[in-house]
Amino acid sequence: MLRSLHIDPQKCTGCLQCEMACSYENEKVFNPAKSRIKVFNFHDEGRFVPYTCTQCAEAWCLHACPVEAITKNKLTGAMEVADSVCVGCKVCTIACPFGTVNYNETTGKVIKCDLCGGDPACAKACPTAAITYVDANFTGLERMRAWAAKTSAGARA
Amino acid sequence: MNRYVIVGAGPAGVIAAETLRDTDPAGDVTLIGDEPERPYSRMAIPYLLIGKIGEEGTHLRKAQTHYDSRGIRVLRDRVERVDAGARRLFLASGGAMDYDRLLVCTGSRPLRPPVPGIDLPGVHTCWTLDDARHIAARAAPGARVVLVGAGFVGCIVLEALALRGVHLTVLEMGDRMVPRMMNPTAGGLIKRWCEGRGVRVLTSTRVAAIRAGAAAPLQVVLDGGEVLDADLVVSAAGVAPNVEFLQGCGIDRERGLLIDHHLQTSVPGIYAAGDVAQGRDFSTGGLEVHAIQPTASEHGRIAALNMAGVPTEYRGSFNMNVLDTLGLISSSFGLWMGVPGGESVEMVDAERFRYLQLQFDGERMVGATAVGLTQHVGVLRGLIQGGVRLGPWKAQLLRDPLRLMEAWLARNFTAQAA
Amino acid sequence: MRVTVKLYATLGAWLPPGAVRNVAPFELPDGSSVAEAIERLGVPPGQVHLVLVNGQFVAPEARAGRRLAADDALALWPPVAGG
Amino acid sequence: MAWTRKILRVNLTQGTCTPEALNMAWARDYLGQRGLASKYLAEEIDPRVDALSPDNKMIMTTGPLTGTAASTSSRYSIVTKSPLTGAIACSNSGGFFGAELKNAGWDMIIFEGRAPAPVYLFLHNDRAELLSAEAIWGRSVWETDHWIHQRHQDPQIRVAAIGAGAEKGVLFAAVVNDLHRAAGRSGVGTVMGSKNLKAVAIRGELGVGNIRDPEGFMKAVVDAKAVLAGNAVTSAGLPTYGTQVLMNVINEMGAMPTRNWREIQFEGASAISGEAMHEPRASDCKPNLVRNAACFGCTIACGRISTIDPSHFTLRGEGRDRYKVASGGLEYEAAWALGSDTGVSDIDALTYANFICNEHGLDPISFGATVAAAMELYTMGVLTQAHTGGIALDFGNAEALCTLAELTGRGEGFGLEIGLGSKRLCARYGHPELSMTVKGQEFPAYDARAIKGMGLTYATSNRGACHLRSYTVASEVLGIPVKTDPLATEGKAELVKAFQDATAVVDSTGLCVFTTFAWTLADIQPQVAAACEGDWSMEKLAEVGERIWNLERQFNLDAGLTAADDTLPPRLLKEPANTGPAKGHVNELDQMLPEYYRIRGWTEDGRLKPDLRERLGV
Repeated sequence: MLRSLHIDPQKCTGCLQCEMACSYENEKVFNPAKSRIKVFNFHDEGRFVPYTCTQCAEAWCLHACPVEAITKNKLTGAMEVADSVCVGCKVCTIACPFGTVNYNETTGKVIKCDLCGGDPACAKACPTAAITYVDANFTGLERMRAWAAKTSAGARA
Repeated sequence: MNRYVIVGAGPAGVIAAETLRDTDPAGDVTLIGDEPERPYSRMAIPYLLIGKIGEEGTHLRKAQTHYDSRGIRVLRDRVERVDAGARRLFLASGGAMDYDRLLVCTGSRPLRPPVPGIDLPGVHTCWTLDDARHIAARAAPGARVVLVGAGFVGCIVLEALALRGVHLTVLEMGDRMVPRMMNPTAGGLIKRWCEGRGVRVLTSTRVAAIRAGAAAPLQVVLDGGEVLDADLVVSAAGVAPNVEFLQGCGIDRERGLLIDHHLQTSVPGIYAAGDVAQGRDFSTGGLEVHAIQPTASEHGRIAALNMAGVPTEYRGSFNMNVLDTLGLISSSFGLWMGVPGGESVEMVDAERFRYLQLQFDGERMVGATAVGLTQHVGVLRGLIQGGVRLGPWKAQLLRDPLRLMEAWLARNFTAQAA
Repeated sequence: MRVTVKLYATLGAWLPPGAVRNVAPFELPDGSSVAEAIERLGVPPGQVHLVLVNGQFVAPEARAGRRLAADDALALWPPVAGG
Repeated sequence: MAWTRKILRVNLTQGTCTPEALNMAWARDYLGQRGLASKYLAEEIDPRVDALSPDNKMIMTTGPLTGTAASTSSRYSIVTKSPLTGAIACSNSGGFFGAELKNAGWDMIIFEGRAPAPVYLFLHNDRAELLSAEAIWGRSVWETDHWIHQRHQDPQIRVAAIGAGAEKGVLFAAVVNDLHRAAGRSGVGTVMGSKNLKAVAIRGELGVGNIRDPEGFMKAVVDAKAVLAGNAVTSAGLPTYGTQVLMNVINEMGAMPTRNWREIQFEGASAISGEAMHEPRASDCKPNLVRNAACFGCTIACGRISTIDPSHFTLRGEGRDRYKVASGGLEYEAAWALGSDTGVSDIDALTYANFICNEHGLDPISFGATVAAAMELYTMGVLTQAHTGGIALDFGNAEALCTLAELTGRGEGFGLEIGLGSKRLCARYGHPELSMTVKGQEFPAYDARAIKGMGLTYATSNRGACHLRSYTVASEVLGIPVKTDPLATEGKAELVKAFQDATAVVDSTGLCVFTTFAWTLADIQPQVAAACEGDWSMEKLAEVGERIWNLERQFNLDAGLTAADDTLPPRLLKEPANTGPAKGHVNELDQMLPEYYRIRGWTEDGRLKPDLRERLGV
């Protein structure tokens, strides 16, 4: 069964455990600046919103890649960047309308959420279940995808 | 069984072939390219030049059997002529081929500016893998290289040349670097950055002539009279679409082949995609050539859907670019030059080479330019192309333009999720 | 007899009717113990951590033996801490 | 490792920023943060130096676990000599600033000298610059934060700053980071102001990676997080009600200092409690509390984000927009000092006064307590409206409280007298006995007549009256880790010493002391041991805690403090409590202090015996 990250901003306290778990899992360092999930802070409203790639059906990043460095993992449904193939052209970083593919200047490659291969570290680290890894049929993902489709450059048939 | 022929084996062609195969499993799909290599990406050439990847790293699809296993016939050949009435095309190798649907995605080729000496040995364009091999042979560390043109393509080549350790001089006719992507402030920042890294940049400068020299293999004479010694001259001065083989087909064209909402040209059965096509621009509603990878891939996909009988309307390509000039990363989106009566906001941090400007039309963002910013820049596309009504966030962005993601989330994501 | 019960923090969910700011009057049979009062309030005993009668601490093991008198104030908390 | 092993030394007089290596020998003896920075301070300044002179130094310091995935890894401290107490000061703050400093690659920043003109430090990874703060001198912390973000155009920058009060010598000025997290106590902000240092702005992108045993560390972190998640206090009580859950507890047990400690229970307590913060208000049907919020890495999330009732008097008039948004809400100590101690039971007035303390960088405990002392002086007729500039300083006057917060924050009018703190204010008006302070620092929210161990805690605290040096309330009231009788004096000396030493360790790790409602040192030790090189056994940690305490004590003795300063105001020693279970009780400090000195290994006049000094290397 396909699973996806489900984010409930109402539960987020802004602790950034997800960012540390992500950067540790992927970069072996506790460094929010290198996290693939990011918590945005609406200070004046007292609101925190974690946000990362929705692994959208459009896969803008995948289609924009000139060298087939981004592929879909059939088991997890995640769009994954193959470091050995990525040339660092950054086209995917501007192609993704969600702003969730980012360039890593240290490595000269791009980074994005790959669901940690099916066991996302951010969800495990979240103390309030604001980030969970759930059955993809759970409503949230479909809503996000519906939105993604709405912005699609090529409209649906 | 439908016979599909795709002319041009760049990204638009390959994606179209794959989409046709997926959409019409019974169809006959032929992809014709005139270069000897397996289909590759020009975008990757600069990275080949600096040795970051080998030639196979430029290939659009890595698996050797990719095309065969999908039943996509790849022909190494050149199309000489098309008889649109008979739906038949003629190949350089002598054969002819009938088609039901034809997709033209032959891209463009570099223009050779009308400058005396432009054809001398040692003067190269940087377009094909073959060009790259020639440049690599001459651009040894310490070599004197003159790059003519600091547009988008020129700047990408600039990066690769400078990283090879050559003595580089860049000439640009316009008053700034990347004039068609960056405004004067942003272009100026990029110029100052490049100069700080040892590249000589001469803007508002034309080449009067190139000649064989004594002290150096080549001499580049500037319009002001200065003469530059060079071991290599690289010309990156604009491109022209590859459409000559369509003479007589009666396809309407301006700067490229004009295409409709379904990416069909004025001649039924002939579609166009990628750099060769002049199609719907999302931002202006007019017809523009957007010679960028994402447009090529979207064109390819949607043209293929239409060719396979799945009517799919194209909402328009979105003009955007991202550029890396010696580590300074810049990007531009949509109507970055603004619209009449629109509002804008600008953040300039010249000391740290950071810049952001946003253009608004009413409560929607319509364009943007960013320099020195690499995180979450894609959301500029989302905000602009999504036509996001910013509401109170417009005022927020006018005060604090960097809160783009917050604007996006506040106006979309949380409203959706909440 | 009538006592005053004060149920704070998450125990507020078990306040009897008529509560104002976590405080309510509560009828108990004369001579009821603290433990019996807790039972009558319906608060799960496992959630009751801190018990004060008229401000004085009643240890868990003393709850069954500690008798309440009319007008006593019985205050209950789940595990809490702060500072 | 875990330490970055790098210190930034900022000489404000010279305008230089110089990196240097961390003294690892000291790190092995003092761990980090509070302990290690205290060692640096003790080694580098003369303890007798005027706290507000350029010869004092101010150290911003992280712990080895700051910025890691350990829960509550947000903490940093400011260590300096206090202008309020003349003793060593160590003020601890959470939020995100400390982790940002660590992420920028630094264990600590040592500020020395005094800038010739106002400056702020901008630190972006390795790049440190002192930039002019002329444009923001005299402005509030919130205005400064905004200005720096506008100037540098990076929403990710974390700022710690002082307000105008600190510049003008308000002696309990705080350093506020992330808009509403504060290194609040002992006037560390005043020291920063005396150095012409307006703010420190940091962007750190290097990360914290040098963990000795990463796998072991992650396992220890996961285990420890599970303990917090499994404990009702840290998983439910604190997130839901914050520290304010204590308001009704302490009042019910009769330990709630009220109206400058004349009384011991406050009739308005329930109206300003954590429970009250959840109640919908009449005007907009919204509660005071918007949500709970975490500091960096914290899986407890006790922070309060609040709004003021839109119909409240504090929001009327021009220029109030910045108070109409959600911001840092009431903590227990602030609600007590601003509320119970002044007799004000208007929760919106307290929330506003708390916003103002955050905006202008005031310690709300010292501020509220000093207002309470002034109110008593006013009630006695010693202070009049001629002194206060027309403010009627009656107990319970919410408008007076709010006005004084504004005046003190800006360093104007009678606010400058409040800014002297309770000790100097009461002395100035001839009633030093009315100052509820130890070593010149105002008390927090637990009456020592009803919680005896807190009397010893206050009297012996190395930074003046304070609950965060040995929070025996945990044991005496809440039963953590074991319940002791709050009205008994027996065993309290030992309890206080144990809490003092353990807290010194926690304060030196980079972790938050609130974890200890669920954790013991046995939960912290595996995290430290996996992260840091060297021996970090339980025994070693206990020794480090004791060493830190004695180092601080020695600093104070060298600064001129004596056993005579280890005392309480006469009100606590002689005026019996008037209500509640403690009715008739005073604090019997004289029964506890000699025993405390003895088990500390100190002489009868409170000095370290030679064998202790030798054993600890102090």
